[in-house]
Amino acid sequence: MSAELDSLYQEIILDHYKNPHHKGLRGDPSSAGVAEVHHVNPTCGDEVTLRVHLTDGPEGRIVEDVSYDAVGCSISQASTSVMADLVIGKPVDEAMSVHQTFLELMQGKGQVEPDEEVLEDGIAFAGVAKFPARVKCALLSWMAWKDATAQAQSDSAPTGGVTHD
Amino acid sequence: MSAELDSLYQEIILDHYKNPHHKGLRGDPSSAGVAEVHHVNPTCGDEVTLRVHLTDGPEGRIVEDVSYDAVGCSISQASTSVMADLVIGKPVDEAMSVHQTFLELMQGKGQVEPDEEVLEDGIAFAGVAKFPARVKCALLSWMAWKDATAQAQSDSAPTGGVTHD
Amino acid sequence: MDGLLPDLDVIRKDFPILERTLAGGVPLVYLDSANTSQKPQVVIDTMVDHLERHNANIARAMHQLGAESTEAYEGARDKVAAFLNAPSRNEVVFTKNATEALNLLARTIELGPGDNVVITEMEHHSNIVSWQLACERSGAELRWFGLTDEGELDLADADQLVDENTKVLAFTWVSNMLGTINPVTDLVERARAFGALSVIDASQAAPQLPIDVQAVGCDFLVFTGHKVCGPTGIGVLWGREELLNALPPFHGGGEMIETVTMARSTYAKVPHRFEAGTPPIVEAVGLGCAVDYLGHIGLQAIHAHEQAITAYALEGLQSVPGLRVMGPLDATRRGGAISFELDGVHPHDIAQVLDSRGVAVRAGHHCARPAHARFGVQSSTRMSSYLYTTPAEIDALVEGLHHTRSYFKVG
Amino acid sequence: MDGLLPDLDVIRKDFPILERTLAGGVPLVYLDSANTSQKPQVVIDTMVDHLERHNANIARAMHQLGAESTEAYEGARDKVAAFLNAPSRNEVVFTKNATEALNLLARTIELGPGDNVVITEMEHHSNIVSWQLACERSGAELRWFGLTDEGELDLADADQLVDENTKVLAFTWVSNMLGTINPVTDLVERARAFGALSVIDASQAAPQLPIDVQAVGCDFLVFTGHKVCGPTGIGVLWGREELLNALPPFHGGGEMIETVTMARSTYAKVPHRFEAGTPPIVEAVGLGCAVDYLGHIGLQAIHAHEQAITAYALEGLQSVPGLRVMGPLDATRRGGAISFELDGVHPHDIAQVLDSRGVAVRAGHHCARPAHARFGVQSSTRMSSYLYTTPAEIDALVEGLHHTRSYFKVG
Ligand SMILES: Cc1ncc(COP(=O)(O)O)c(C=O)c1O
Ligand SMILES: Cc1ncc(COP(=O)(O)O)c(C=O)c1O
Repeated sequence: MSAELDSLYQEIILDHYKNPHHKGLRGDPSSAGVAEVHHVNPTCGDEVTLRVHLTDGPEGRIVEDVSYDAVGCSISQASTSVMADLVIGKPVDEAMSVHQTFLELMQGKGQVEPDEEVLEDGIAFAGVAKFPARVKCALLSWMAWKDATAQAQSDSAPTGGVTHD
Repeated sequence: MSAELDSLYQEIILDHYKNPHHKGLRGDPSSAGVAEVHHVNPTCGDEVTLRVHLTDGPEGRIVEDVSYDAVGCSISQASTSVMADLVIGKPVDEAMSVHQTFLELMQGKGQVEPDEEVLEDGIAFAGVAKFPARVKCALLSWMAWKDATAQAQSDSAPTGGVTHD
Repeated sequence: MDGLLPDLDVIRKDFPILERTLAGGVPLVYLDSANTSQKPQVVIDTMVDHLERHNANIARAMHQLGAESTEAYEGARDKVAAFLNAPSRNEVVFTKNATEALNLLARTIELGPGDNVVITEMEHHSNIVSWQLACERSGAELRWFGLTDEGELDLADADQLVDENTKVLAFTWVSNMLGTINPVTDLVERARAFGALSVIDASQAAPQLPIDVQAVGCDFLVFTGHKVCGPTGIGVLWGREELLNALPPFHGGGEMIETVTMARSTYAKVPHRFEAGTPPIVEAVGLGCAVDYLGHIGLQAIHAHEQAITAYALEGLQSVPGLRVMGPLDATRRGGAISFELDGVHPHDIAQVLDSRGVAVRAGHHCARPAHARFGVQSSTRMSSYLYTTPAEIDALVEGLHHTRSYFKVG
Repeated sequence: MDGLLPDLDVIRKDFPILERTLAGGVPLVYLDSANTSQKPQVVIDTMVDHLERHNANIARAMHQLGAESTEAYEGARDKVAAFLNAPSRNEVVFTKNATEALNLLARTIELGPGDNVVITEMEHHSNIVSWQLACERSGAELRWFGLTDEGELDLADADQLVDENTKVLAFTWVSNMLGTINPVTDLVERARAFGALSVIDASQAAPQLPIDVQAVGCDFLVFTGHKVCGPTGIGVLWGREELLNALPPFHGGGEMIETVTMARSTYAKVPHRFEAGTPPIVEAVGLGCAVDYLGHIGLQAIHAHEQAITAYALEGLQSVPGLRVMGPLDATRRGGAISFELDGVHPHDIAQVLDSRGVAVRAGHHCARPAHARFGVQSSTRMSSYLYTTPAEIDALVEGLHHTRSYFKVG
């Protein structure tokens, strides 16, 4: 039984839980390229308020910053921290593809081999995929990020600029 | 199996079914002491329109006449015919007590011994009490009669006269 | 006989109740499947296994039993989605029965004065009264297609009935009284042409026809668990995801919410939006197993079986003097429910005599009073077959009807 | 330990699931009964017998199976009426669950602008959102009793809350989060004094307290089958007969009608008035058996057992450092659901560690978000016992909590 549990609560997860990265809302939510969303897990009440700041880079939109306030379990808190680490500084397209990779890992029922190149600390969540009730915890902030990013994109799309969908 | 069936479909019942007594609405529904009701069996759609005419006798109200139009199965048709035979000409109180006796027979699940003195041809329905689905058929017009009689009583109650309840 | 299910004997063994004998030792001849179907052992066993080994509340529970129960419940949703060929599992909402599914729509689709709702004269009461109530509440007008003497929809005045103010066109796929199979795709297209929502009552179709909501193109479709070899207490509302998510909430309670404060709440998306409270969990699990069972035998094969039995029954019934079948006389154009009248004997009395011989049929208006009124009758006798029905059972019915005539000394 | 059920071992044998082992071979310690109760063998067997031998639709069917099925279904109504000490069996309406029963009332009790509905801050979402929606539809005002720090109703401003414009006072008998047992007769009297209808949510009371609707004097009371050892898919609405008959219809469909024409319909009296469509037949039969089972053991004895276990659990839980129980700390004033916080570990994580040891508890807001908000928390961990719970299971929980603290290196 302990082995199962340890596969869920990897050291990396507990570390991020104790010391979450990028926690605490930053920046001005009303400035251009910034969007803020509030997501909840209806089953357990876990919540995240997440702010995304996009800027225009030479080759498209870039995730300038992600910050958040969140209450939730170790899995959801650690996942938020890891997510922020992974997407900040990446072009939106690339960040979306990391999102997709993480999603596939979570929905793989423990059958998907995690790609450390792409997911870095995120590979620690491979064990979560075997606990269907916890998958939602791990995905809460990733879904919030996707939503906020979509809003920031439509919001800040410079007229005549490139739009992504 | 045939014995069971024969206990339901007594000769008397089939006779009344083929040749119902007092069938066909009579009298003026708007005159004093007359009430008409329409009852249906929601399950099967059987219907009866029943008219009761009460008059004042020396010792209280009397069931002067009962007439009806009805569609339904042999049990409901025969029961209506027998009911009319039984109540016409009786004081309302006495008719109500016949009604009560018939009701008890029907709700007795086949355990109640029918009283021929009171129920006359009505004793033929003793077998019906063993068929729960058919009890409603046998009671349809009796319930209609009770309802109509109650209406005719309140309707025609001579001011200051005796009221029954 | 052509078309019968090849392993009919084996299939019958799946249904424990078919072994029953009734009063007087007569064997059961169950010809009331349009009322409710019998349950195969595998459905019963699956429910028992769930109750004995995996019972827990769903979604809310994080423990192993909760995970198992949730997986079983949500697995049933997948099976039903596959059964209907639904594009998304989210479109499958579990209700209590078909009636609740229809009332859910009638309560949540917005209607107002000037709007109209079109139904048909052959609907089950659940698809009539629900809309009557909706029209009373909203001031919308209720209209309906009449029936031809053959028991088909009278489409002659369709152009007057369905118009640009029509908000809903709701109709049964297969009539539970007349057996008529309606031209569903035509009706759906007519609704779409006027921007109306199409609602199909597939309660009688789901047991016996392959259903493909994408091919039919309807907006909503409902059916009920207990007629497809599943348990009572479970029904299905299918609808296009974006339409369902645009409807206001129906019942308020657990699981349908996103967040709740004392003053106000926000709501989840479908399917949870419409599954307030603890859902019929073991019932959904049973239904999932039932549609799998039907799928395994094959809906095409079941349909062929029903048509063969129906043709045989139509022939047998018409050999009884004074018997009049209501609805189409061509087995290929109808489902397996056959309602009839017999001169001189009331349906109750027919059913009673048949019952004394073990033959179970339904007598009454079958919750389709307007369709009975259309044919000038108060009630009728209805036999209805299913995948376990044999030609010998039809013979027993026909013999029983001859006996009924002699018992009541008619003819 | 005083108060425990004398034959606890024998009772446990009635529940097949209690023999289960979970991942890693650990035995099940089921402490999630306030979420859903486990089912005794006799309930399962009764349902199986019904499905295998007596299955048929009710009321409408005149054949022997129909009569047997109807008798079983209506017999269940008698049993539930006796369970509640209802003056008439007609007052027992079968619904899908407690949530549907509450929504039925919220949809059919007439409300308008100027009226108000009073609930409490400790309600389950089903008794909050249903009335929020009713108030939104009607323009009535929603008010609520707050809670004291001890988790009891704050009756200080009761005189301002309930007034002559109050149409409904709806409250839970026992809180599913705090365990609090509310002063139901006082509340009922307060409602009556102002001519308001009283609605009691007995979902958590029915499993563990003797209920006598005549003694309580309420107007309506609801509970749900799956928490009283019955199956899912069935709930009960009890109401005074004349009040129920005065409510307009809820769902339209089969069985709730008196007569139907295309243009309009008339409706049956209760209970059928509110049982549109094929009801949860086998579920009612299972529920009837379940309340008989509870009655046989005795609700007083079950209540005493729950109180003994609860007292023992409160003691054990408070031995865990950093653990805070929400709700009354006196076992005699509460039901058997105990929600708590543990410093430094989130409820999900607690539940997960406990689950790895076979201990099943619930983590989340238990469909009582406002009550959690009142105590400044998002979620909590809840253990809930029932008549099969042993002191040793409480020990396993407490040990598991100590282990949880060390696993997460707190303290
Ligand atoms: C107090 C209370 N009310 C209502 C409910 C709702 O019951 P159901 O989900 O069975 O409708 C519950 C249980 O979930 C409850 O604990
Ligand atoms: C055509 C049709 N629609 C609706 C229903 C209602 O189904 P349920 O009673 O299960 O809600 C039935 C069966 O009774 C039916 O035959």
